[in-house]
Amino acid sequence: MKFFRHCLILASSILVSTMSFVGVTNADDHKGFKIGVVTFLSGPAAEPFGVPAWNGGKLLIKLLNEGKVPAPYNKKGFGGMEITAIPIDESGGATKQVQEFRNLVQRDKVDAVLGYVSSGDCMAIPAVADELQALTVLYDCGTPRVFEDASYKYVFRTAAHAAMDNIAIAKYLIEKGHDISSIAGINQNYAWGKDSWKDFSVSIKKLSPNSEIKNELFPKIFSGQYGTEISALLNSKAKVVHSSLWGGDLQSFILQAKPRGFFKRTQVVFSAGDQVMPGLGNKYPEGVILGARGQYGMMAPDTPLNNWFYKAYMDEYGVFPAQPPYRMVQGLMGLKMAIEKAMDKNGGKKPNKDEIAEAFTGLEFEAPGGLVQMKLGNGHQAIQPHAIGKTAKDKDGNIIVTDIVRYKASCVNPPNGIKAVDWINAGFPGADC
Amino acid sequence: MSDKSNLLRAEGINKSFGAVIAAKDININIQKGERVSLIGSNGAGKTTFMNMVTGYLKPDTGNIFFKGENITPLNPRIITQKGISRSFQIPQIFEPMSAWENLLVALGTSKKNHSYFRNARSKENSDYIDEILSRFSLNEFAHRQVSELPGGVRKLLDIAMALVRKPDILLLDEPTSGVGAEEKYPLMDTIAKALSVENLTVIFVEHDMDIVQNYSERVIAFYQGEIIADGNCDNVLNDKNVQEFVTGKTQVKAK
Amino acid sequence: MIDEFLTIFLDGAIYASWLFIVALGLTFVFGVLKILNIAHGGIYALGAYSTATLVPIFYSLGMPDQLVIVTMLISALAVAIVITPIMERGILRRFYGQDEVLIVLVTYAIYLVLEDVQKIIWGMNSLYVSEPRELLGALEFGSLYYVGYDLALIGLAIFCGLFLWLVLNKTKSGKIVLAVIHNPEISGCMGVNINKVYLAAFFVGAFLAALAGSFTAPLISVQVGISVAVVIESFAVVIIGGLGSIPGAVIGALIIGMARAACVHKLPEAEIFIMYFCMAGMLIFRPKGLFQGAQARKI
Amino acid sequence: MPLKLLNNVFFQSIFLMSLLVVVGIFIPNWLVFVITKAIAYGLVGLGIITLMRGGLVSFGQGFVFGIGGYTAGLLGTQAGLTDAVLLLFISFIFTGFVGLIIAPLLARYRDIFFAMLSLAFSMVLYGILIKIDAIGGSDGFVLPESTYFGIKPSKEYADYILYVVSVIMTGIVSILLRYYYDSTPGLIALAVRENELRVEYLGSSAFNVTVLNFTIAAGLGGMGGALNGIALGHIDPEFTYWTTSGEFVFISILAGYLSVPAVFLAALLLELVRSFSGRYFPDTWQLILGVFLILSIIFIPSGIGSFFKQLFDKLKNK
Repeated sequence: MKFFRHCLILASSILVSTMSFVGVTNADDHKGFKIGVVTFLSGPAAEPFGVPAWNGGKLLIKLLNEGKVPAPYNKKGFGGMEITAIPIDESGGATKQVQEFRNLVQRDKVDAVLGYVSSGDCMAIPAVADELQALTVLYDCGTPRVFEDASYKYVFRTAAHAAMDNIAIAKYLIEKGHDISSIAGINQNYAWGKDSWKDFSVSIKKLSPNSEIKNELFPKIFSGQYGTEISALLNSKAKVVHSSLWGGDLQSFILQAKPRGFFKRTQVVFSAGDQVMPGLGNKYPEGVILGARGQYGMMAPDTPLNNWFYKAYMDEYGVFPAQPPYRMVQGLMGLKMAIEKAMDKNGGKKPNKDEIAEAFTGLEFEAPGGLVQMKLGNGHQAIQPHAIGKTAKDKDGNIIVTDIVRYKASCVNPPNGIKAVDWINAGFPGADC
Repeated sequence: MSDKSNLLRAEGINKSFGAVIAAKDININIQKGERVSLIGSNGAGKTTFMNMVTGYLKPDTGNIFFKGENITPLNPRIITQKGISRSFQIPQIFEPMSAWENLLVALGTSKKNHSYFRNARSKENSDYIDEILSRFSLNEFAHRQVSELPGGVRKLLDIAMALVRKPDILLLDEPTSGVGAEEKYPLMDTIAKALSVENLTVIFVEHDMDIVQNYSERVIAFYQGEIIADGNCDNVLNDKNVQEFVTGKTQVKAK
Repeated sequence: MIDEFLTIFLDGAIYASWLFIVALGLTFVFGVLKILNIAHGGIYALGAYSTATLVPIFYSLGMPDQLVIVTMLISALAVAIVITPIMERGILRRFYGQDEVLIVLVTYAIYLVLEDVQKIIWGMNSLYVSEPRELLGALEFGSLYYVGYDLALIGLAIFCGLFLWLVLNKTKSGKIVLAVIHNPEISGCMGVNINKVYLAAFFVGAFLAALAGSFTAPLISVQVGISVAVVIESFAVVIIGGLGSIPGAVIGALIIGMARAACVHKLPEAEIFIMYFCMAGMLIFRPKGLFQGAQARKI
Repeated sequence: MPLKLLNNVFFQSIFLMSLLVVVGIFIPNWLVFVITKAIAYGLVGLGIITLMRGGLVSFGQGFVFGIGGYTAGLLGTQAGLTDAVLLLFISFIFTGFVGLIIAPLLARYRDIFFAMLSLAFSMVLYGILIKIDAIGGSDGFVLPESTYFGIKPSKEYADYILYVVSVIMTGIVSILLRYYYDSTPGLIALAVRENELRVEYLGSSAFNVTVLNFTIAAGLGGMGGALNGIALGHIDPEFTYWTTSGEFVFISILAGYLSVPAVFLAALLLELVRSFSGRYFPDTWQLILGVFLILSIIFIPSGIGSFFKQLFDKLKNK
């Protein structure tokens, strides 16, 4: 009897779960365009990245659906189709994300997935995306390896990878005549931190072979306590300290380092230093060289599209947009352009994923941060122009970014077919500055 | 080592817990087939002696030999495997299981287990356990969960579990304690009957002098960790020291 | 050379002090209630949040600067007062006497709940209260600059440890607690109100967790997710020192703090690994930690 | 005779396996995948239950879960071995072997100490894994697509075939485990849970039984890890993190140690709760999961297995 009991339990539970969620799968009528948006909604990466990015995305989706975005994005929704978005939390590691991704594609039957801040997730998702033949737009993560180590049919990245950030900073330091006779770094102990440091230190060595590398610190991610690291960096007396810390780690590092005179004693460069500015406000140190992983926020170009977006975001949320909302908006705009290009070709029907993928490949579109060109990875990986600046106080005591130098996309990104690290090692052949 | 006729031999055992002396120069020889009872008031050292024989406690000095082999440094499991089993004053049985399963567990790694890595409920094992159960008149309780069983039955089961492996020596720690007066004799009769099948050496701790008289041939009396008398039943129970320190002043009639 | 040694020592001591305050509450609660409280990290975060909320209010009232320490103590106390009845009386009490591992799982569930409670109350934005850190000024050692507040943490840690130790060993109520630690059943029979002792002990543990969060708040950006690292680091401390032992927590925190500082200065590659390395070494050579005696077997 | 057949574990499992295989054809793809994942987690839970029978709970099964996952993953990427059945089997054996090596270190400890030491072991492994860049460090790596006896299934059927393989292999494992539970060491384990010293006084070794249980639990955990890695196509050090281990403990406590199928049901339940709370409450899914954990511990303290047992006993009495 025990046996039938177990059968019954198992069978009924499967039946119940199937039936109760069958509504989810059948409710899908395919009139509009449904996307899954994956970004950090909990954990330490939520406040600096996930939430502002999704704020930007939410705002743009709302305005797109209302048809209130300036040209060339003035068509309602995606080519007239209303956009619905399902937000998913990115925290919990790559393995959990693969599962969430499958749920989005197989259960919610989304038309495309837009997401991923973490490099680990960006490395894990594309393989599954191609396996499930699901259109996927990576909007933020930094690792260059996604399209350097493999190629995918349905996966696109609408933002430049991290090599650009560090190459540009190295160039900036030299152009501005900073003393780079010795450098040190503090970067998180995972792919992002390690790649960033490697790109930066090798670029410096290429541009100024005599500079000496002092400390190379790799604290673990989300450790939050940097007293010891700060002592070690101060002890080393390096002229330039490089860091790709972000979010809470970067905020904590700044808060702990500032009272110890760290920013006065050494030239600090933050490769992704802007996204904590809205939070820290005037607690942000002066004289720091920083990048925003693109021409974003305080370093955004003076174009009508950017001015419109900057104001719309400011009006909605009361703070200025830093890189995360720019990047998600960039992803959404790229997707919109690809869909509408595909619709022009197929006569205005809702395009299928193959048509969108074809239209996306090699696409060029104008985003608030400048012209985005899907040039690398055989048309799947974007390059974009970059800007580096330095913080200062204005006459009211507010922190601003000055001394901005803008770099062409082709000046700080490798050409198609060359791995970023090889390009740096070779001394930037074919850079068009 | 030496004399093989001594099944169990304790030599110069001393043991103290802080200021309390639990064993003081204990020397005991026990022959095969003897029925020995240990008497003494609470704290006299009977249970300590039992715990040392079974390896739970280690003597401070002195050695214990079993079949000529020094077993002092061994742990309870090895000593049990060598052939010394024990029961407990408070029955140590596995509450959520049935009496039958308790005995199956007791079979454990012994040579009596016919199917170690196969289903333990094999025919051979079942037959053997049924036999043990009937020997202790426990058949009617076989498949009841032991936590529901009455005290006397639990006592019997505890002893049966110790017997399953067919040990050479069985140590019974107060087999009749916690059992009503009218049940004591039937219980002891059952135990005696069950044990009589094997040619077992039995050592038991007991407070009831009538039972000591009726069921043992040899008595060892403990007082404050020392042996104050050792010999045949009548002699020991009539010993003046024993009467003063152990049994109280009352004269015990000879059998 | 001397400079570097001094730096390592100071950095290690500061980090160890922080670790110790967190681990002290954890180990004390385990000692008395036999609960390894994973939600300890969540209480730590609540302490940090409550300080980040109350201290700006304190400044807006225009109170004298030195009193900010009192505000920080009050905010830690407030967290302990709110959380203790909910956690100990409301949830954990149902599980006393049950399997210890089951209770660990319950505290894990509470930890998950607390993570989102922080989000619901304070939202996603980070909070900053760096002002108290400027209170004690800065000190210069050779070429190095230390903030007085950081060094004062060492004093706070010593005070907490010593205070708890003295209360336990020199006062009547402390001795009652020790009796309960030793044997709850017998203490209960002798008229000790076990439930009261448990409540008090949990309160002390929660207060210490909140206090650690409270005094860490000026150092960090207070935001969602600060608790997860705390759980595992304080866990490592009590594993090394031995569960339930106060001297063990001291040694455990010092070992990890110093080893970590030495690594950052001399062997940065090993830093991420050193905590686990200490833990593994301790497990292999002394699996119950430095200060854990043998467990008596039951019969 | 037919009744006797119905009570035969072997027959029961065959029936249950075929039922699941058939059901798998009719349910949507995502549910097939969720069940496969639940089976992976259930296997680890089964290992913990084996330990629980002996009175121990491991809070560090992420250790063996990770070893199993990385074994399958590394064999796939480094040695080009992609046969799912073989990978599951090798992971089972290899992780069991690792378990056998560390079991003597752990088997001396009980209760919370055992739980915490096993947790510490898993954290040490976590520390090592995030450090080794050659195998992806903290990012982990992607596994090659699986084959089955030399055949690579087409993409539409890959999920279902893995599901069938995992159902069958789990069925076999469950049958073997049932036999183990009914063997002498399996029974002694239950006795160890009650009264370890008495077991020693009966001449059996609680230590040996614990080592055996731990080894089996390790093998099962390794197989679960391998299945999880193969199903997801990706593994990372998160497999060994303490929060992952916490989920395994939860599954086994939710299931109770009385019934094997209850473990898989509990795993499925957890998967569904987690997945749907993540889907509909992306901001507060941890809160929902936490409350779900607390409530289920309060209301079904001895597990689903006992819960259903009571329910059916009541029905029978009516």
